[in-house]
Amino acid sequence: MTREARRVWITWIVLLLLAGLTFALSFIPSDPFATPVALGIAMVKAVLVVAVFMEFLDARATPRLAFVVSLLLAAILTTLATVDVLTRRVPALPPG
Amino acid sequence: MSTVEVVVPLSRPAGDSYLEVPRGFRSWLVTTDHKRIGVIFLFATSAALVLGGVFALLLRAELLTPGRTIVGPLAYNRFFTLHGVIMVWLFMIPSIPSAFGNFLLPIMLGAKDVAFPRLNRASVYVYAAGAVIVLSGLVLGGADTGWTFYPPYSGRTPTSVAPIALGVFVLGISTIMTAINFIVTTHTLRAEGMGWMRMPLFVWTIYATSIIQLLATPVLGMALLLVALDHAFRLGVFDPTVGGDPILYQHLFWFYSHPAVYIMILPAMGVVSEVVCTFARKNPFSYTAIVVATLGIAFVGFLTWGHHMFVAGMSELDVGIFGALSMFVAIFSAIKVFTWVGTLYRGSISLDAPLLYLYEFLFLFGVGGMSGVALASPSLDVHWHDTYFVVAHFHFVMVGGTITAWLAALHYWFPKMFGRHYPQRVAALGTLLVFMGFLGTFVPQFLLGNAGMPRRYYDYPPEYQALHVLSTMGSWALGGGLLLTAVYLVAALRGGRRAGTNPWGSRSFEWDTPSPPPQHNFTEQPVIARGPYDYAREEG
Amino acid sequence: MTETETHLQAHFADLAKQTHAARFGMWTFLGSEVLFFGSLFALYASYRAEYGDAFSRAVRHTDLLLGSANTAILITASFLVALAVGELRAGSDRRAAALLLAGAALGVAFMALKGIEYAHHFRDGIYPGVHYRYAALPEEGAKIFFTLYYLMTGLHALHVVGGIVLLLALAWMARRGRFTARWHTPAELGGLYWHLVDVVWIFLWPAFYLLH
Amino acid sequence: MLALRQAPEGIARAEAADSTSALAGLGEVGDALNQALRRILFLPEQASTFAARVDQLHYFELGLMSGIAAVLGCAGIWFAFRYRRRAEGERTPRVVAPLWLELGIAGGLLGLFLFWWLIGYRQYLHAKVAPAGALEVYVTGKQWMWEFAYPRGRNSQGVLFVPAGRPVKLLVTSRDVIHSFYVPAFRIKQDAVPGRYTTIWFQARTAGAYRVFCTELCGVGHSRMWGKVVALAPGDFERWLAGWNPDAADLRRLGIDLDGVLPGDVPADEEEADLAREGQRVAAVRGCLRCHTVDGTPYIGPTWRGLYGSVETMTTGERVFVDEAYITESMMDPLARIVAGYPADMPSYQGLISAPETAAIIEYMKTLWGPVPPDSVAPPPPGGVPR
Repeated sequence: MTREARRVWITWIVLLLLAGLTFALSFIPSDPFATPVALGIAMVKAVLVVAVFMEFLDARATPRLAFVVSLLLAAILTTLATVDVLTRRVPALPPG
Repeated sequence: MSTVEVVVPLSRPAGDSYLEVPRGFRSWLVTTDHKRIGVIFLFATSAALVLGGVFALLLRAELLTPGRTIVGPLAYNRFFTLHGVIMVWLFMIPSIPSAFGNFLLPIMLGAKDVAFPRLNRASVYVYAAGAVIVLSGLVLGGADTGWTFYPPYSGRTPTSVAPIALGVFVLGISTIMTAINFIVTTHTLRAEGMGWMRMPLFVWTIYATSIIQLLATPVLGMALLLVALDHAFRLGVFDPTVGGDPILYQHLFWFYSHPAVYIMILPAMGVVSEVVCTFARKNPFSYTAIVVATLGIAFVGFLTWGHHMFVAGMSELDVGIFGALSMFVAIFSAIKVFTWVGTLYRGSISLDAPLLYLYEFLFLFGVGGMSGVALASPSLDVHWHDTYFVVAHFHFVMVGGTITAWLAALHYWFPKMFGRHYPQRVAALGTLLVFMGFLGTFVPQFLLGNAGMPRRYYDYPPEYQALHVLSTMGSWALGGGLLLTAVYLVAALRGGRRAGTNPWGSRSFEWDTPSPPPQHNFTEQPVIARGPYDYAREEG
Repeated sequence: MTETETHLQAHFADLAKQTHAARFGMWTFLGSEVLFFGSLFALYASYRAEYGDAFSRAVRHTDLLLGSANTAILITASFLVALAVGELRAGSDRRAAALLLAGAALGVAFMALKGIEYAHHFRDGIYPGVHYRYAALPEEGAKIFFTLYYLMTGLHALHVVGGIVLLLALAWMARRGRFTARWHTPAELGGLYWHLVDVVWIFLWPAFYLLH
Repeated sequence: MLALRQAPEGIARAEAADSTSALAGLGEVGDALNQALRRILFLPEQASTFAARVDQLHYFELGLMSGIAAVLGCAGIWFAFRYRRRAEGERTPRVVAPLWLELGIAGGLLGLFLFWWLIGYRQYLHAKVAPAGALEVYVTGKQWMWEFAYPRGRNSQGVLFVPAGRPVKLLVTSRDVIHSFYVPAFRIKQDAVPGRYTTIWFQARTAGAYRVFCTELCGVGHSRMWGKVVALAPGDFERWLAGWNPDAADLRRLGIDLDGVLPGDVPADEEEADLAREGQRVAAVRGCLRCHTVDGTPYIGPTWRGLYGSVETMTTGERVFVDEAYITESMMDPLARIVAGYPADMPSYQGLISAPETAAIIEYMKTLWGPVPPDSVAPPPPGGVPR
């Protein structure tokens, strides 16, 4: 069992635990923090897969830059489209 | 006009250039040589330009008189849709990157070929497949939704929207392949001694264009896939009867389409940088300014798509954000124009055809860019949006900018690609005809836009007719100019004077190999010891 | 011929540069995939902002058990492929081939569960777009939710099918001994693609099964 | 999010005070200059309070940019002459731009552009946020015509009657695809998005008639989807609201030239007009009009008004363009494709109608263009007004 293999095994177990945690948390009724928590855990799992399974950390700088820039642009598209939907002024309701 | 004729004996018999070795038509079909792929793309995109131009002339002919002139409203809507689709995706996007980028990038970098030659060959096949699908849509009658495919109309019209949308999706795949190839080539295959700040400016612009192509095209692919699904199976994500919001489609479409206009103009800027340095025999006024502006356009270009939607019903806050961001991206183009004019200062200028096209580019792209800044101020856009002012703006930037630079590139690298010279005098006449034709066609459209003539109108009130007639006559002159250019260039392919290794006396690296270059670009592996633009006197 | 000559392409100086170029090309391709799915996530976020409560009601009508099982399956499949690449580096081709096959098998399991889930939805009358016939959730927010559900999970499923084919090909190449300790780039790139498919599902799972 | 939603109102309200335009400040000279520039640039008349202000920004940007372009152009041409190549292989000095020059140009231009954005954005907010107490009118775009609905139940087609000198707020929506309500003389435009209300307001300065265009591609009839805005003196407008239906003569007495604004119906030239009349006669003789009405009211068969060029959904769900081919096929083999919702009992006219008569009928159907009388006042968009 080399050092890399051990790292992969540990990551696998952590990922399954996190999935179980999210699964359990989803049963709390009407929890205001449900969305940020679930997304936070999903983010952690994604970072784990990218960092360990995809060996993102020891890849060279330029491939990492390309991937991060694409994530950034996807975030910009999502944010500005959602801001547009949220800040549309609702016109006054028709009189009578 | 003095013609530059550096008498250089032919460095080697013309027998073993990439055009002759390996022989046979079949070798062209399966070639992975980046130079041949560049030439294939050059002829394919030129054919697309001719086809798109035919539709343009039909449109202008129809608008000679209000009401019906040659075709009915449905056919007219189909003509401008096909004119848009063919020109944008079959010509403008691939023209300079895939044709000249493929040919010159490895040579300028001192590499034998691009990073993934087989992927490069695949991009030719995928481009051909996409073109066939789009043309099958043409044969089935073509769509009548405009090249923007706005739902819900694109979902409701029975015209063949799905084939054209899928065809463009496949063309997008070909663009992503080329983009990946060029990015990796620029990073990993630079010759020994070529740091990032010693690369020719054309390589910088192709690199920046590839970044935009890589990151913007997928979003277009998704938008058109949704349009095709909506049209074929009524699977409406943007269909208001199902609760969808058509404005979200516009967000996806313009998230691609604004960076797409920078895909079209950045390579043209690269060509202009090369041409101005060679024909003024001078180092660029500021190499770093052009590089910073190129990367600035590539990244800030992704933030400004909302200025296409000021009146579409977007929230006022977003209009403010996008308006301000659009102003940032404008200064990068302005800096470049100033730097090019600065490069001419204290140069040694020889007015050959490429430089004439360059002057045209500076004037037309200048006016186009400035009308763009005016369009980006929100209150003026409320009046101008979707009128002929916008049509004139983007034709000034696309035709006046990219096609003029494409013609300059064609003339500048013609000796290197085909080993022949084009006729100087006829070329100068060609530039004049193209310039006059262009102004005659599109200046009246600025005025039509001010007068409130909406875009994509088959029929119009009689007061606008005078300007339309002027514009149509201008389009004939522009068509004539391009035809003349095509004729003498094709003739020069065989009949032109043989060109030496460096007919323009340029210091850029692609002029160190014989023309046309051998199959593996260089007789011996080049080591870069100087910058690409050092024309300076020893004492500086 | 030594190890490198067989795999070194003419225009690269050495194998290290060629491998770096291949990985760099793959990561840029993954960047374009991120934006391809990203545009759909942008649509999901915008529609969730517009039809907040309709979406949260609709999430209760998706099959949480099948979704969660699929999450575990894909995480494990991703883990197996990561192990396989490790094995190739250690030089044991046979074990790597077995792991790749196991990964592909889990992919098939994922598709099976996905098929069952779709069948349940079709039985209830949940179809995408205008064909939506689900009496329990008549409002438009639900129509958009399920249209996005089919689009996003469908596109992801297509990518899983592609991944299965890729893993089978890599397993076959590993079994035939085509890979060595120094040169196994195709397996690495296949692994990167497969892990990205897993990452996309990691975000699809909460979006369609948990966030109510 | 509420704060973000109300922010535009705040900005617009504070800014509405100084609505006097800069040029007007110069009095006579300013006005003459304004009219001269407007005529040179082919701009339509400035019929709304908003128009004059937008044009000023237009002249300001145009003037400054032409100045910069002229300087650059002359420099370029002067360099071409002054530094023309005198000898072959001539070497040139290495000149590199000082950093302060590059940053100066960039900073200066950025400041100028952002200044224009500031003016432009404030004017945009001014146009989007209606002052309180504005008259609200519902504008509904429908494939190839405009309908207007007023608060006290009055509605009208194709012509928007408004009081001059009072702010009018438009709530714009669409019943099918995206249209765009554009009045060049008022310099305002607003897309009509199906399923939503979007708003814009204007204030006509004087009584008059102004043209309305649709500026978002909406199908075959997009280039004929015209309308008119008639601004009446407040007194006349009240009379109109009470039910007065002025015809062109009445309006001309009020100094409003209704017909001069836009050309009449499809300018069919002489030869096509005869063919249409012949088509009408053949349709009557052959008994087509027994099942198909021409005024838009549904009957046994689909009505012919507005049918040509529209998209119909067949019983099989297939969508078809009603063009020459479909009409001919429906005459010769009517049972091939039936419009959804209609009985399949049309007799075939194969052999009974000659080709010229078929062409005449089609020509007649083409003239049945234009507004379909509404079955009701402009209903709120599908799905009701969003929350």
